[in-house]
Formats: sequence, structure tokens, C-alpha cells
Amino acid sequence: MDEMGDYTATEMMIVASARLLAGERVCFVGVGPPNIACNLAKRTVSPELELIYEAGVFGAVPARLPLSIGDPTLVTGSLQVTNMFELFSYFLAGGLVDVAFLGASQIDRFGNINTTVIGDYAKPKVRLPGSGGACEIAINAKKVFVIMPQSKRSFVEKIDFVTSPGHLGGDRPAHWPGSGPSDVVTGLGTYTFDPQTGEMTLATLHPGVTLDEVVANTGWEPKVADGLTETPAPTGEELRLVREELDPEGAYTR
Amino acid sequence: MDEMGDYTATEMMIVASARLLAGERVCFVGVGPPNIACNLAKRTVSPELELIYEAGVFGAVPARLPLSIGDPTLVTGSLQVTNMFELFSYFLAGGLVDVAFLGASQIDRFGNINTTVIGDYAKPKVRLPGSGGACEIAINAKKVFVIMPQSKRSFVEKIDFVTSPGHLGGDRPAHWPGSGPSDVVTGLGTYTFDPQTGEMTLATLHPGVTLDEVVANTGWEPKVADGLTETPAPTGEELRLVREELDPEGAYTR
Amino acid sequence: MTSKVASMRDAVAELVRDGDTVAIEGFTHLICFAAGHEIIRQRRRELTLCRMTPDVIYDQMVGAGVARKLVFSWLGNPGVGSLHAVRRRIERADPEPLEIEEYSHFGMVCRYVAGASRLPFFPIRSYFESDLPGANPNIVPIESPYGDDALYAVPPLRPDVTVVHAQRADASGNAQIWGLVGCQKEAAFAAERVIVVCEELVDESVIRSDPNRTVVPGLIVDAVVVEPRGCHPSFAQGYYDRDNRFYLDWDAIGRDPEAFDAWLKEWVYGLESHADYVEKLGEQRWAALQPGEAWSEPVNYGTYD
Amino acid sequence: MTSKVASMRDAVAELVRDGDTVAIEGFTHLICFAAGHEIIRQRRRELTLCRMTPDVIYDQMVGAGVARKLVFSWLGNPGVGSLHAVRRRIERADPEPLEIEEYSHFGMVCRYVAGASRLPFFPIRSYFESDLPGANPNIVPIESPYGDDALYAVPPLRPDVTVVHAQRADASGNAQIWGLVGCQKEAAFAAERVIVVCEELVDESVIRSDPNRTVVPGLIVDAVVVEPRGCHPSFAQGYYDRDNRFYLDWDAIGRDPEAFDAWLKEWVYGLESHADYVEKLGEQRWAALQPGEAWSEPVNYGTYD
Repeated sequence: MDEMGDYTATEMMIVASARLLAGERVCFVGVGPPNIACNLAKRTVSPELELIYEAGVFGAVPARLPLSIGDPTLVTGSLQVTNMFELFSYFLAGGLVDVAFLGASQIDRFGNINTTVIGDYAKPKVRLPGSGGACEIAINAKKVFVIMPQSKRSFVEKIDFVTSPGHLGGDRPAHWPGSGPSDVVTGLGTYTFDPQTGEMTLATLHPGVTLDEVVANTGWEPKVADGLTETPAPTGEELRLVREELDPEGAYTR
Repeated sequence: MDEMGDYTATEMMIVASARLLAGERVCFVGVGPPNIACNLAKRTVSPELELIYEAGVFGAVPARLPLSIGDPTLVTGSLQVTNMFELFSYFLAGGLVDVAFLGASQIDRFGNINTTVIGDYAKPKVRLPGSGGACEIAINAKKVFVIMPQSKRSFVEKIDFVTSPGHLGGDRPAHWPGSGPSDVVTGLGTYTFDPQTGEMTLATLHPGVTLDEVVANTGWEPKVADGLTETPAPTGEELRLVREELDPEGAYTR
Repeated sequence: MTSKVASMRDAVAELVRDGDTVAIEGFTHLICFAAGHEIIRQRRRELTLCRMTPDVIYDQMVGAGVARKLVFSWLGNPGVGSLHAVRRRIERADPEPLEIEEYSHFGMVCRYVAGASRLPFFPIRSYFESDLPGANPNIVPIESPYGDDALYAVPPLRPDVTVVHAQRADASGNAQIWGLVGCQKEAAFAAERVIVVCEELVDESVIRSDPNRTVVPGLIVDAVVVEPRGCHPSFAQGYYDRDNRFYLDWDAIGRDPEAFDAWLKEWVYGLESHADYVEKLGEQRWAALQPGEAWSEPVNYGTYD
Repeated sequence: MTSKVASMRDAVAELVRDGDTVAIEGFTHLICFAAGHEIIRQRRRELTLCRMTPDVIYDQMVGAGVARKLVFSWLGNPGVGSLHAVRRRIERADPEPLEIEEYSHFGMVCRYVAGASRLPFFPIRSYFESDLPGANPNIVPIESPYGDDALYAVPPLRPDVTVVHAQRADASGNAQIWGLVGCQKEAAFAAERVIVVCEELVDESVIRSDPNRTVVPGLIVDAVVVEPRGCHPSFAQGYYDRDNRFYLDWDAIGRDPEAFDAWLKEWVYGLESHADYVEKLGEQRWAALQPGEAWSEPVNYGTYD
């Protein structure tokens, strides 16, 4: 699936996401690729990273890769389990989260996210899961990394429903607790946001991906950084960690 | 101290208070005489009574009489310890408390209570402890029993500060969660409140106490029930329980 | 104290009524599928089902026709995908419409807190510039009385019945949970009636040996049901693992209405009780879900006399 | 992880500054007198001291002159009577005035919750027709956005420093408490800086054996001070009893300014550290405070790999 040289598109996304965590301290994390990225970062660029799982666990040491956002392996041997009220009130709204990962079914050029419906809310074409904690994460985490697959259906001019606010129309209020999405990682490249206009800006292309491919998979005329570069390919050590330690069964990465 | 026949005024107050608990289910209790009254009631008129201590303990089985409102003997062997937020939010404001005991430094004829200051708030003659949980107990407990010593200084026409609302001027709003004080027990007698006017009404005189004594120790013209009777004296069994089991050192009762 | 121990059949028959608002809570952990199945078996109707994460249990209940309405914050099969029976009703009114009332996780949690505290609203720092308040008029803007700080309010949620599954409880319903604790305490205190289901019925002295571990006090509990393995395919920390295979398999079952009906017939209507379900699942499956041992370090509460 | 273990002297020197708002919490239980004494010893000034129940520790601190202001909800020597040093300053500005800001217990608790949650206010069902809102203009009426339900709001409390005493903690500050838990968790999360003081420094593996017991995560902790018996005359469940005799004796000491000063000189200024205080108190006194054993039943978290 999606082979790119000797690694998959998902492996590239996970590795690129992990590298973004260099220098970060506290990360709010769900399961799936963000979980692998965080645990990769702890073994590489960010050994002091502290993880808070949305299920209410701090300092987890998972012995296996969880399928669900809640799993007993996140609990056993962790430092603290907390109830949902305290998790959202004290950890998240309390301002302890430096960065959080969000996924998206649709995203627009300002990083506003839809995970609620495709089509009309009252009569949806596709009913998606909804917010979960995403809406309050998007508002309260100091910054947000988005990991998602990229296509014309997901990178759209206008999202069908704003589940989680990004930079709005470029005018996200400065007094909000968090500053919104800072980075987006897709199967094609990585993006940052223009600090003036709040517009998503292509920063790197993954190895083998062309700018034309990005344009063909973006629902608007994408802004491209002046110094567009290539995403450094995953190193052998990064791939080894992902394949042998973090996702040995390849549930997410193959 | 205050000998009345072969029992003390405090013993009479405790026994009279315990009897009020007949038929009650959930009682919010502090330490001192109310604690003894509750534990006496559990052994006599109200074996199914459930006690919630203000320190955050449900189902305590104290092995000794605590001096303070918080004591390790309340915790060991109890059914649940809860934090202060949940105690006040879920147990008290949540409406689980059928009856609570309050003390008072001053009370007026409508059962409004002062435990804050004697004199002016900004320049008090005597600075009292303040509310603690009393203000929210007075509002949220389904009903309130007041235990206090009686004198012209404590039973006053106008209290210096309303810490905890009683029947206001007789017009306590019916939509408040709790219905306010239903009974007052002093060293002289017991009182109920007129359901129409909210006025405190002398219901019984403790054995050996005269109406004149009550009048001399009340800061207003006290209302007296038509069927004023004598408080039944403590039984031998009640006294035995108080003296041998509940307060063997006589910390509160002698 | 009086024992509140009852069979699941009797507890559901007595305490869950047509038209009730019902919360079977548990954040992936301790989701009481046994209670959900019994509600299906007794063919309750017109329920309003509340859960942060409806999970497969509400897919089963909604597909079985017990619910008129769903109140939730994240609607999916965790780690797998969609709840197809729920989606059919929302997207195509198939076989009938399903009313929904949607929040975020923080909103749902605070609705339970408000319900438990008898607060008329709870203020939270969320929903700014989201379309959620537009989709759900119960989410309203509110100002701080101390300045121009703007928040949103959510209304209290007070279920008629909350079901809490605990690892251990005594006969009065004092229940202890470890591992993920979600919002069970809040959902229980918010409810009019509470059913505690437990893996193990223990003597009161076990509860009393560690009162800080008690999540639900017997004070608010109406019935105690002893139902070992009652959460499958969800999990009970220290008792059995999450059956991820079931969740993965459910995707195909839930997607196909015929397979869905056949599954219900075989695993719910065709069985008398959860004990039958446990037996039918088979010891081999249970053995694979058996965790190893990792015991807590005990603490001394001390004696004081 | 990096160790945060420090001496009480260094922790107070570095983390408690003149003019700070300080909360040494604990509802009768786990009140860290050792921290209070060190603050007195280092002659901090102009502090705003916050506690639900100021207790004897704040009587000592207020009488010693460290505080400009007191924020509280119940001002007394529990089970005994008054805090005389505090009363002298409030009633007679003796030797100097003391500013006060007064709430009820529910109000104080919810101020910490609001502080921990970064909420600009917290709504509570209290203060109706009480004179407290008149005495404290920070307690203001508020309406529900859903109707004419009236409540009162209290503002958030965000201490510069919160001190939490725990039975056990690891070197990163992950702290576990059992027995009365008061509002320590909320006060810690609400604070800018947190000092964890513990009876026992334990290996991280002890904390990890029972993550549901952790009250304060190391994430928010700045220093860990190992100070056995650091709560006397308050108590530590399972470690030492409340020293009621001390509380009773304090009445006469606090009542007499000369006796008060002599006590401070003998028990605080005259000693280098809490270890000296423990020794000076004498083993006979400590032996009388030693509880018997009442161990919690352990629970299995299970292993999953």
C-alpha cells in the first residue's frame, strides 16, 4: 500500500510527525499514527516528551500498540490515571498541553477541521464520528499538529462543517488559549501556516512527490514556501524503531 | 457543668437531637455534639441512618470520638472518601442530604444564623470562624437541625451578620433546594418553626426548665406552641450509650 | 445493610422503562454490554441513549430498535471505523429516523458534572467558532460576570438510569473501579436511578479496606448485579483484555443489516442471560483475553483507637 | 527523568517569594507545617495566604508576620476554638492590620477548580440571602443562560505556589495520597509553582503500580522535598495520628503574644530544620502518635503484551 521506495507513505508521515516533536514537552495524544509518532519521538528527537492520552492516562508505558484510544496497556505501569472531567479541565483547558495531534476528514486552507459530516448536517451524506475532544483541543492546546491523508476530497476550499476551529479566515483571536494548527503532515508533504495570513503553506515535499501532485490533490491554489525543500527520508534507525518496536505487526504502517 | 438531675444539659441536647433523626436517611454531620447525636441515633431510633462527614467521608465507623472535623479514625474502614469538590457538588448540592446539623453563635426568630462576626464586619468585636460549609448546607440540605446553647446573647432580635440563611423574614423561597431549619435544640428546650410564618416556636421544655427561663434567655418575645410539653428525659440506655460508648472520656458531655 | 443484589433481568425489568434516558458509561473501559443486551432482550423502546462514545454497544442497541435518540460526543468503532447501524438511521432513516444531540467530549463530561451537582449549566472553554453550537442549540454562549471573557455553556444531563460496571462492589452497591475511570462517577451521581454491575461481589470489608478507591457509594445505588465478564468485548482492567478481534469483526456485521439481525438473534435474543453468552463465547476465547498479574502496592490506613 | 528532590530550605528559597500568593492546603489532614515553619524561618513577607481552614499553621505564619492577607472559608482551631494571632490582627490590627477575603468552603473549593481549569468564574448554588456577597464583592450573582435560575459566581484562585504534602512521591513529583484528599489536587493544578513534600520518597515503580492513586502528576511539580513527619501536629493517614494535645495546648500559646513569640523562637527560629523539630519533639511523643496497621486490599492492573 502506497509504497515509496522502501517505506510506506504512512511511515513517512509518522517519521515527519515525530521530528516535529523535537523540543516539545507535553503532548496530548490519541491512538494510531500519532501514538506511534510520539513514541518514536521519545526514542529519537524528544526523550523528555511527556504524553497525555485522551483516555485519561499520564506517563503511559504501553507494552503493545493499542487498537483503541482506551486500552488496558496504557494504564498498567502508568504514572497517573485521571477522570475525564479532570483530564479536560485541568490538563487540557488548564493549559498544560504544548501540542496535540488531530486528524481530519476535511481541512481548509486556514486549518479549520471537519470530522462531523460530509454534506448537510441535518441530512448528511456521510456521518463522521464528530468532535470527540477535538474541538476543545483545537482551542486549548498551545499548538496543533494535523496528520491526515491528502486528496481533493480532504483538502477542500470550504469544509462542510467546522468541528474544530483552526485559523478561521486568518483572523484567529490572539486571546484564545492556543495558537491553532502550526503544522500539517500528509502523505505528500508537510505544511506550516503563514504567521500573517494564517494560510497553509507547503513547506516540504516527501521524496518522490512532485508539486503537480500536490496541486492535483488540493482543493485550492496551494501556497508554496519560497524555500520549498524535500522532506528528509526516514532514516534506517527511524524505520527500524517503527517496524520492530512500535508497530511490529504493521497495523498502521504497512 | 450544668448538672440537671443526673445528666448534663449537653447530654439532654444530644439525646433530643438524636431522637429528631428518627426516620431520616442521610445526615451531613460535623464533629462534636452532632457527631455523638448521629451515632446515638444509629444505635437507637435510626439504625439505617447514613452519615456523610464534612471532611469527605461516607460510611465512617469511628473507633473513637474525633476532636477535629477531620480525623484519621473517620477514614479507616469507611466506605468512601471523596474530595471536597465532589463532596459539596455531588453529595450536598446534588441533593442527597436529607438533614444537616448546624451550630450558631447567633440565631434570630426565623432561624437565620450568624457564625461570622460579633459587631461590624469590617471592625469586628469578635471574629468568629465564618461559614465553613454552613452557608451552602443551609441552602441545599433538605432540612437543617440547629444545636446551640441558648442565652440572650445567642438568641437575638437581629443577628450581626447573616452567614447562613434560615427562613429569612418568613419568606424563604419555595424553589430553594432545601426547606431550611426545621428544629432547634438548646440547653433549655426544643423548637420547631411555624410552617406559615417561619417563626421559631418553643415546642418542649427540658425537664426542670421553666418558661420564664426561656423568656429570660431569648432576645425576642418567644412564640410558644399551644401544646407545650416537657422533653422526655434521657433514658438510662441513651445515657449509657453516650457515656460508655460514644464519649467515654466525657469530652463533650461532662 | 439491606442487600441490593438482583439478577440483570430483574434489575433491567424494574429500573429501565420505555422512554427513559439511559447512560451506560465507560470510556472504552468497563462498558456494560451485558446490560445493553438485556435491554435489547426485554425490548425496551423509545429510549434516549447517552454516552460520550456510543461504541458498539449502542450500535447494537440502536440497530435493535430500543432507541429514539442518541446523545453523544464521538460516534465510532474505536480504532476500526463507523457504527454502521447508527449511520443507517442517521443518514437514511433506515429503518427509521434517529434523533441526535451532539456535543464534544468536554461538553458531555461537564453535562454529567452539572447534572450531578444540580447546576443549571456548566461553563467551558470550547466551541469557539465551531459549527457545533449551530447544530445543537443547547450549546449557548455565556459571558463571565467578571469581564468580557466569553465561554460556552452546556446544560445538565440527568439520566433516568445510569449503569456503571465496576470490578468489585459490595451488596449495598459501594463500587470500586481502577484503570480508566471515564465519567462513570459523574454519570452515576447525575442519575435518578443507578444500576451497579460488578465482576466480583465482595464483602463490605474489602471496600472498607480502601475507601479512596470507591467510585460510587451505595447511597445512590438501586441494584447490584453480579455479572462476571459482563463487559465483553470491552474490557475490565486486571480481569480481561479488550477483545479487539470482536471490534474488528463487528465492522462487517454492523455494515450488513442481515448479518446484524443474525448476530442479535444468535447472541442476544437466542440466549437467556449473559452467563449463556460467556459460555457460548468459549473458554479458548476467554483464555486469550486473560491478562497477567500486576498488583498495586498496598497502603496502610492505620488503626486509631 | 530528572530528579526534583530538594531540601525544604532550598525549595522555599527558590520557589516562595515575597508578595506571593501561597496555598498550603489539606483539610485537617496532611497540612505541611514543615513548609510553613521554613517560610517563617526565611522571613518571607507580604504573602497572601490561602486555605479553606487556616488552622494553627496560618495562625503561626500570620502571627510571625509573613502575611499581608488571608483568603479562607473557616477560621478556627478545629475542635478547640479560635486562632488568636489571626484574631488580634483582624480585631485590633495588633501588631498590624490583616486584609481578609472570605468565602464558604464550597466557594473556596470551586475557586481552586476554576483556577485549575482556567475558567474565569465558577457557578455555585450557595450564598442566597447571605451577607457574604456583601462582605466580599468578588462573590457575584449570575443567571443561568437557560432560564431564570439564579446562582452565585466565585472567581478563580491561582496561587503562585501551592504546597502539597503526600504520603509518598517519586523524585519527579508524582505524588500519592490516601485518606482525606481535601482540595489538594485542585490547588496544585491551579498554581503557577508546586512543591510536593512527602513522608517517603519511593521508586517510580511504586507509583506506577497504582496509577489511580496518584493525586498530583510530576508534570506540574517544581520541587520534591522529603520531610518525614512534616505535618505535625496535623496527621498523615497511616503514618502518624493527629496530635490533638498540641492543638489543645496551642489555644493558650496563641492567646498570649509573649508565649507565641517564645514558641516561635523555640520551635522555629531556634531550629535549623524540620528534622530538628522532629527530634526535639521526642520519640515518646511520636510513639503515642503511631497508628496500628490497616492495609488496603491490593488490586490487579494486569499485564498486557
